[in-house]
Amino acid sequence: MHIDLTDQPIDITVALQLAEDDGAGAVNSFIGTVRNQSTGRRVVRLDYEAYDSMALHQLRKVAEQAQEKWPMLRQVVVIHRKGTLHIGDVAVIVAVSTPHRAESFAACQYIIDTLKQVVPIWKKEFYEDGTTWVAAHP
Amino acid sequence: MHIDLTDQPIDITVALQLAEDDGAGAVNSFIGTVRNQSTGRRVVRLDYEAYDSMALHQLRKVAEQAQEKWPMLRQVVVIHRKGTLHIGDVAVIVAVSTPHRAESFAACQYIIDTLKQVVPIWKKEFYEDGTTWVAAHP
Amino acid sequence: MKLTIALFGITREIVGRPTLELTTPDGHSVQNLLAELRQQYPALGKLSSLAVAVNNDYATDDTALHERDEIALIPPVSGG
Amino acid sequence: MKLTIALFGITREIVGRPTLELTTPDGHSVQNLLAELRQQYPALGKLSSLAVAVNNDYATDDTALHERDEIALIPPVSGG
Repeated sequence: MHIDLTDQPIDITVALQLAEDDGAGAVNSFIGTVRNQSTGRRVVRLDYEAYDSMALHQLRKVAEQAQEKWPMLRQVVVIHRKGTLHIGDVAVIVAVSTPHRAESFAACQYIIDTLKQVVPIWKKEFYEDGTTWVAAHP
Repeated sequence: MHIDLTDQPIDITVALQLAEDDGAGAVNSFIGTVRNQSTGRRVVRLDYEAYDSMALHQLRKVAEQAQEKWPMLRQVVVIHRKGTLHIGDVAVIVAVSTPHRAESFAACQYIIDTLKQVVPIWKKEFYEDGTTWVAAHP
Repeated sequence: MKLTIALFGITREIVGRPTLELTTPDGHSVQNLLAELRQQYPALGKLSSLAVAVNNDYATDDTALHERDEIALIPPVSGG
Repeated sequence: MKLTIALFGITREIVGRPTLELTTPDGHSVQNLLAELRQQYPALGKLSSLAVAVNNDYATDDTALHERDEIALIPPVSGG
């Protein structure tokens, strides 16, 4: 299991190498990048703020839950960026390897979906005409 | 859309770059690699044989079907290797980008699942003590 | 007892600083704490959700707080 | 008419060469072709499946074959 929270650019190639396993024929990965627009507004940049110790603890818990749900999981890699990001920058990568492909999709999706619900990381979007803490208000 | 069938090693980094799109926040990718065992037998190497013109035509059709089913799909990348492969080598990569993540998982899974059913590519496994054309016999 | 509450994201902006110190009775619950903070900072009550973390895990309403706990307010997360 | 049938994978090994030439009546169907080939090469009948491709698409049993068609036998695929 390789879990990281970093203020440096995420190296996708390295992340995927960490997910490889000679006993696993299937690697599924999800990469979240910064889009140029959000709910119709043009995004200039993003700031990601994290509660570091809790974020790492929760990321590890999510990865462990996935390993319990899919015992055939071989490698689990989750790397989340923090700090200032621009359009096209990688915010998060999740990569998992399994012997068979259906489980690689299910486990990867479970991890990113759960991450987005429980990991204490906050995204502030900067538009040409203002800012928003994403999801903060109903 | 970027579709390829190649006897050269697949460059995952390049494939993922082709899938990136400033309007798409989600990139899902599936990488199929050669496992060290198959149905309990130790695999030494694999030969992939393709009916090139039909394989390319069918790969394009599968990608087009995915774009019809998920009109929000931005980029679709499918690269399949042929020739002799060894343990850990990448046999196939499918990568898709979408504005929202659920569709990236669904479209990528649809493409790899359909590819495995319709694209005329055949895998011969070489073990220490014999060979098999995978799936040829009931 | 004295509690130190770490603030992140929009809660840090609402309160105007990264930590908040409160003096409360021993064994004060998460529910009590949230009620007090919402009274003191009404903007906290307008968030989509507001959780409390104790020692890096989500606490429930009836979790009792202690002086040495690492306590944080968790506004709606938006990672990924 | 003369048909040239491309062979791949296990069908190439069963027949022992990469293409097969057959003389058949005009408008011969895929079903007729498969029946003939299975009679000539019984090992083809033992495969999990055996499809025919005409001009790079899967044909159905009643597809009529023509001399200029690009025809191929498609044993069970195993790509990916």
